[in-house]
Amino acid sequence: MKTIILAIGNSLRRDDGAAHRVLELLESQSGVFTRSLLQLAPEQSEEIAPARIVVFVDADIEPGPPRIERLPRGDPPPRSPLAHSLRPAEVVALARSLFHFTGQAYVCRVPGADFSEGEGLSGTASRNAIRAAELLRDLLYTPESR
Amino acid sequence: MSVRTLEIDGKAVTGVAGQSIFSVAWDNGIHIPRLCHVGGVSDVGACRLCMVEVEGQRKLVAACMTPVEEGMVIRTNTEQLLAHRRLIVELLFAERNHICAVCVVNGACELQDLAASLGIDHVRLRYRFPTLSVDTSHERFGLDHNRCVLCSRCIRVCDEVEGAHTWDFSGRGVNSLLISDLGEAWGESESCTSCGKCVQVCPTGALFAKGKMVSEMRKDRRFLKYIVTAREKHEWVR
Amino acid sequence: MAERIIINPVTRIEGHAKISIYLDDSGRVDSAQFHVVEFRGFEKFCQGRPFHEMPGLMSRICGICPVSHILASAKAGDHLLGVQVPPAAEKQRRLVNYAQLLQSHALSFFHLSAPDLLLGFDSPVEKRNVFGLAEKHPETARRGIRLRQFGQRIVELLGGKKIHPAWATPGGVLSAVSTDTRDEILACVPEAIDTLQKALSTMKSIMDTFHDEIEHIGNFPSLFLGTVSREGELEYYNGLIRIVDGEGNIVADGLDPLRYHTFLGEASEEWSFMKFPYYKPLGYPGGMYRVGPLARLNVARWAGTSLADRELREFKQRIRESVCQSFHYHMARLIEMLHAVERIEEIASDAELLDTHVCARAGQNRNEGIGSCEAPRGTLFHHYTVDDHGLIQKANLLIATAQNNLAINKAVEQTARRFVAGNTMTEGMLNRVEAAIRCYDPCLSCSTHAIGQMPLVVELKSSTGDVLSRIERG
Amino acid sequence: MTFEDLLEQQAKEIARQQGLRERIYCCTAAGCVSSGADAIKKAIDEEIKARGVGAEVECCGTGCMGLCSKGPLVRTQSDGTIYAAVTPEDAGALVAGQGANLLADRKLDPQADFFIKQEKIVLANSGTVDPERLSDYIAAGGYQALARAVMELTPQQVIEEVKRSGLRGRGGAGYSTGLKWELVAKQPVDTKYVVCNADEGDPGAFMDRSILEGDPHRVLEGMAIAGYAVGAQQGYIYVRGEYGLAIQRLQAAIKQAERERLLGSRIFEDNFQFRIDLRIGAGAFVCGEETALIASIEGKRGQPRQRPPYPPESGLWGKPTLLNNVETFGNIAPIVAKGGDWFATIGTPTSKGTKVFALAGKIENTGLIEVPMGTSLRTIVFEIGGGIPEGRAFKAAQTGGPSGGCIPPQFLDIPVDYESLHKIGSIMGSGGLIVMDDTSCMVDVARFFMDFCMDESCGKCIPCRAGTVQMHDILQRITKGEANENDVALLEQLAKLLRETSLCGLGQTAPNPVMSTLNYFSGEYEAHIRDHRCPAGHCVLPAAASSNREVQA
Repeated sequence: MKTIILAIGNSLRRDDGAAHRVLELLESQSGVFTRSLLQLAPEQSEEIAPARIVVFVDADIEPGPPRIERLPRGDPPPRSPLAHSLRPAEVVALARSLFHFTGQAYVCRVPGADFSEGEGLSGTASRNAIRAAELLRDLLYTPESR
Repeated sequence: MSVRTLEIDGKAVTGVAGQSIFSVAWDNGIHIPRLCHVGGVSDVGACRLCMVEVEGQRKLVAACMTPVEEGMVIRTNTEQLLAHRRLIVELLFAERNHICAVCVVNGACELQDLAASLGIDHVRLRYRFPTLSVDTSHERFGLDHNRCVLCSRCIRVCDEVEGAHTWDFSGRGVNSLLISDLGEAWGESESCTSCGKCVQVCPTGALFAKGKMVSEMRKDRRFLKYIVTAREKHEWVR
Repeated sequence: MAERIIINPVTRIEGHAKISIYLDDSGRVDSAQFHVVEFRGFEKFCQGRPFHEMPGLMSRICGICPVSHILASAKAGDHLLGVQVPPAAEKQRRLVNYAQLLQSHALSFFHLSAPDLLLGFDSPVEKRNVFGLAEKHPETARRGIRLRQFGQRIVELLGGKKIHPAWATPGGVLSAVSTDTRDEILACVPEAIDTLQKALSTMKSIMDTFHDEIEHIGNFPSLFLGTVSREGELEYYNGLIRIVDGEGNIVADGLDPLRYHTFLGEASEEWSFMKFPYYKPLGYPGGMYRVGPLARLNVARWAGTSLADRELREFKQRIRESVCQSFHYHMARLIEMLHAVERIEEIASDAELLDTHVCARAGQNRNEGIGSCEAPRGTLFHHYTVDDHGLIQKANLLIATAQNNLAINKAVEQTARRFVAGNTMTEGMLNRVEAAIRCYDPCLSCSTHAIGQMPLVVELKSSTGDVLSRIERG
Repeated sequence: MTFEDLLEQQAKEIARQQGLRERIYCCTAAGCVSSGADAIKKAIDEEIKARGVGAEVECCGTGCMGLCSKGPLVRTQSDGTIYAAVTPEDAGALVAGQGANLLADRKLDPQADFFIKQEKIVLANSGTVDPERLSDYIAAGGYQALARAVMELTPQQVIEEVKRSGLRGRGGAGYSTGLKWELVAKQPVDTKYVVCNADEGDPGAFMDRSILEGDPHRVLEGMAIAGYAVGAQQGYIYVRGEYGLAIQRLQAAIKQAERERLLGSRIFEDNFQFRIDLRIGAGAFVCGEETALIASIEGKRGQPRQRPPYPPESGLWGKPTLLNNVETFGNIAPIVAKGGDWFATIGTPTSKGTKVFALAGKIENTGLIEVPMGTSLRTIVFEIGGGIPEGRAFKAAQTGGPSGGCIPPQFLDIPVDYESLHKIGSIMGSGGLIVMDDTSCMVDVARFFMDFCMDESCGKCIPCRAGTVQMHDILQRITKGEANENDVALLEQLAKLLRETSLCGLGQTAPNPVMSTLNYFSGEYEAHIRDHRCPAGHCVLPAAASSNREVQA
């Protein structure tokens, strides 16, 4: 019965690394495993397979409040044919069909404002990371009721 | 040696006359943040990170420069002090081009540690992106002005311990720049003995051993104590 | 009235590119362009930095093949120092380079291309992807993932971090390999070989069904450039450049990669920020050449390992008269992976790998350093000019995807000619255009250093710029 | 020289001057020199020569007469009239004693507020003695205070006198001068120093310069008395290199005083000895800070150091050092001569004596004035200063330079003293007083002073070095209409940081102009930020609408 949180993004692209900040803000808790990644690859489908809950935390270029969405079941929509990284829905779909993943999958979006080269988050991303961490606490550290 | 009894963060502690608040706190496991202080050379009180509150005193005092007094009541980590420290570190990050991800001391940098321990997740100030050079003219060492925080540790260790006084500052204010001799390239310096002490005491990756890559360099923080102890007590112990 | 189709793919950290297909007045394809529309920033970023930092910096260029950039960069550093790296260091570098090849090719083959190949180009788009593959061929999909993991694991074991291994440095590498690491690597070899042999046999069994695609997707004469050993074997780390023509004849041989600028030119086009490298003696654009898996198999006489040699012989017989077909990049990747696993086993079994002398010591002895190696997508060159104190004055990176740039353009154009008709776009047509590009598995992150998440946009435009139809994908 | 010699010289010089038909004082301070005073002095001298009246008419250059905006100024001794805007062509009339008739239109009314509302102690000799002649100073009673101190008083008595006077440091901080002297005197160390801070650096301030140029011996005498009182034998004057004339006159004055044994060894035949040397500053504002100034005299980089220890305990070369500014030393001789009690009758209960101000900005009578402490700002600006030109409205008065604040109209009636100014967010400072009218943008004023502090920060401590840069950046963006409310919040946080954590006074007080304008003129900040409008019409801002740029995806 475990929870896996995967943070995705490149911290050399400022707010693209917002997800990593969210992980730092979360207290470690037994049964919750976290991992920071530059991008998602097929092998993550095997990693998440044993989890009951998996959350993908990622920066979002769309403005707005941070939010957590449940990933719908079913096949993910078609995608760019040249990409080398996978999207959360694709990792989950692979995990379901190849590695018997039966848990719940969520995406936590952390909107950013500045994706230029460099380090450090913008104020927007930083605030959103704090809020996102709170949302994740509500989701993960209270009994599943939603 | 007369003893002074005082209170730091609610803890009763003792120090000897002449000892700094910083040092007494450190002896008692209270680690006040600092950047310009390094044990073994004189203090200058330049970074202002170790500012603490002393009850009954109107102004904050720099712990490294203030001797303990009998009955002092000191607080080292109030909200206000933490806010000040955070802003000071933010000022440093915005002042020059610190990109940890490509820095030789990434993971072993005092500035980075400070940011982490103070919970700095972003810089509210505008980055200045100054155009600064790297001096790799020295055979063994390099100086990257982009990462220099102007703490003057190198200047002091070179002057006081090695006795060469190769380093100093030129310019003033935000245009201050660490220079060797009279502004010659480090490799051309006649006074530099290539002892490397400056490199070891540098809190960031500004002074580095050449040939190191990202995250590869680790600085020897204990050598200075070794030298000073050897000098003062004639004991050669690590 | 001429029309234009634009394909606009951007993903997480990979570059931003679009494809324009110009239609003439009669609605037939006139020409095609593969644009890269982001500005290069990385070469500028390096200026003024000490060259010792370059491998670390370069590993940040690309999340896909950081190892290749680290190696080329470290080798350019070796050159600046004027040293030979210790044997153990060279073995480590080779080992990781093979591992990198393995993980990159595994992703390309099993996750990007296999759905087309195993499910068919005309199967419904919502099923013709890695999930459809997982549904229909779960064992293949699982094995593909495990194969990739094997490569990643080696990079992680030696490089420390999966994403940005900064273990190689001018003069060698940072640390020695332990016996535990070696044993772990060796234990994974049999399954990897089995996976690859199964995939090869499947691939061979279905090859004939792609007659149309083989014939019309990127099938045109061009030069092929790759690195070979002195004996003419497949070589990825340290060899000489050989160039063959579309019929397999050697055009140039024994070229020193350190002198790449004497035989390779770099043209530019205003519609793309990506360079257009060409073989100088034949001029631009006549000197178009291809690099990567197919090019390497075309220039090499032997693989140099037993299982791969058997496959290579069979492959060469099969493609005897069709060396130019881009479609065979897929098969070439499988053969290269098999070869890589054999080499990994070979190196890991060599006691010298464990030697603890892993870095040569020297000061800077030159002002210009060039490093090259074979990256998964083709030959990679790093060329640094430094001042007397080792600070980078100029960095020139010649990247595989850029070297295939002309060929990708050509392939897109040719594919479009065959499959595009009328001024609306069909799925099948779009699939083939994409497939033409996918043969080269282009990775734009190091070509362009851009970021963003933009949908794949396909636009059909008239000569006056009117958009006739538009398709967007994720 | 003995005391008797001194009195004899005084009598002789007074008699000589009284024997003249006319003594023409030509202001040769920097302000009048810049409007052509040198040519006038030369024309008068030539006129005297041409008419052959050298025995009965004398012309001498003097220090500042105060009303710089009306210069060049010339005063005739015979009737005490001051003439404004004098030209070389007027030389004939002046030498002939026809000034009252021929230059009647340029005669300044001696009953004007500018003159009668002032009270001159420090500037008493300025404009009435020739600063290049020791005998002029002696004729005015010079060096008699030193003689009294050395011959009649013990050092402790001198200190008591100074303490009783209630004199406070005129450099800006207002620390009790007597207590400071006592602190130095108490140190059980043989070698001590007296240092005069003449590194006047505030923009628009020229009080110290005028004193040094107009009455250099006054400063030397004050320092010598201090040396006697605290037990020092060596003094230094740290004067900024830009003050060429002051340096020249000080050098001449030191030489004259040494020749007459008023400085050097065995002063007034006593065992007291005291030397004074000049040290020329290289133009760093921070060297006005005492520890930086000391470092600079020692030949080091002019950077402040942590206090304590304060200079009275450990100053120059680690020795007890008395450091006062020019105007403070300028008050000493009168105090010792007339007694501390006399001095204490002038001014307010907590701020005794007078204060010299340099009036500048949008004010009719720009120039140098000296008023009793406690004079209201209104009196200074509207009576002595003659009000705002062109009938414009008074908007603010800036005191204390880059360390001070802007005082809005509602405080025009407060008495100008240390406590009152501090209470309303400004400081006395060294005496710069810049008046602003309704065309001055207060945000831009704050930006101007922050620009100054940023340039002058020494760079040693982070809050000042990097903080001034960031504060300046925010202020600049406000004036350009590129800032938002968050920036103002950040500005306030930075101000607090600098005030509470900077190493020296430069950084600690650098936020003052910002804070006082934010306090009293917050509407101007809001107008810039919210409406992209500069109420004073000074800043050029883009229209509010154009800032809503489309963000490209």
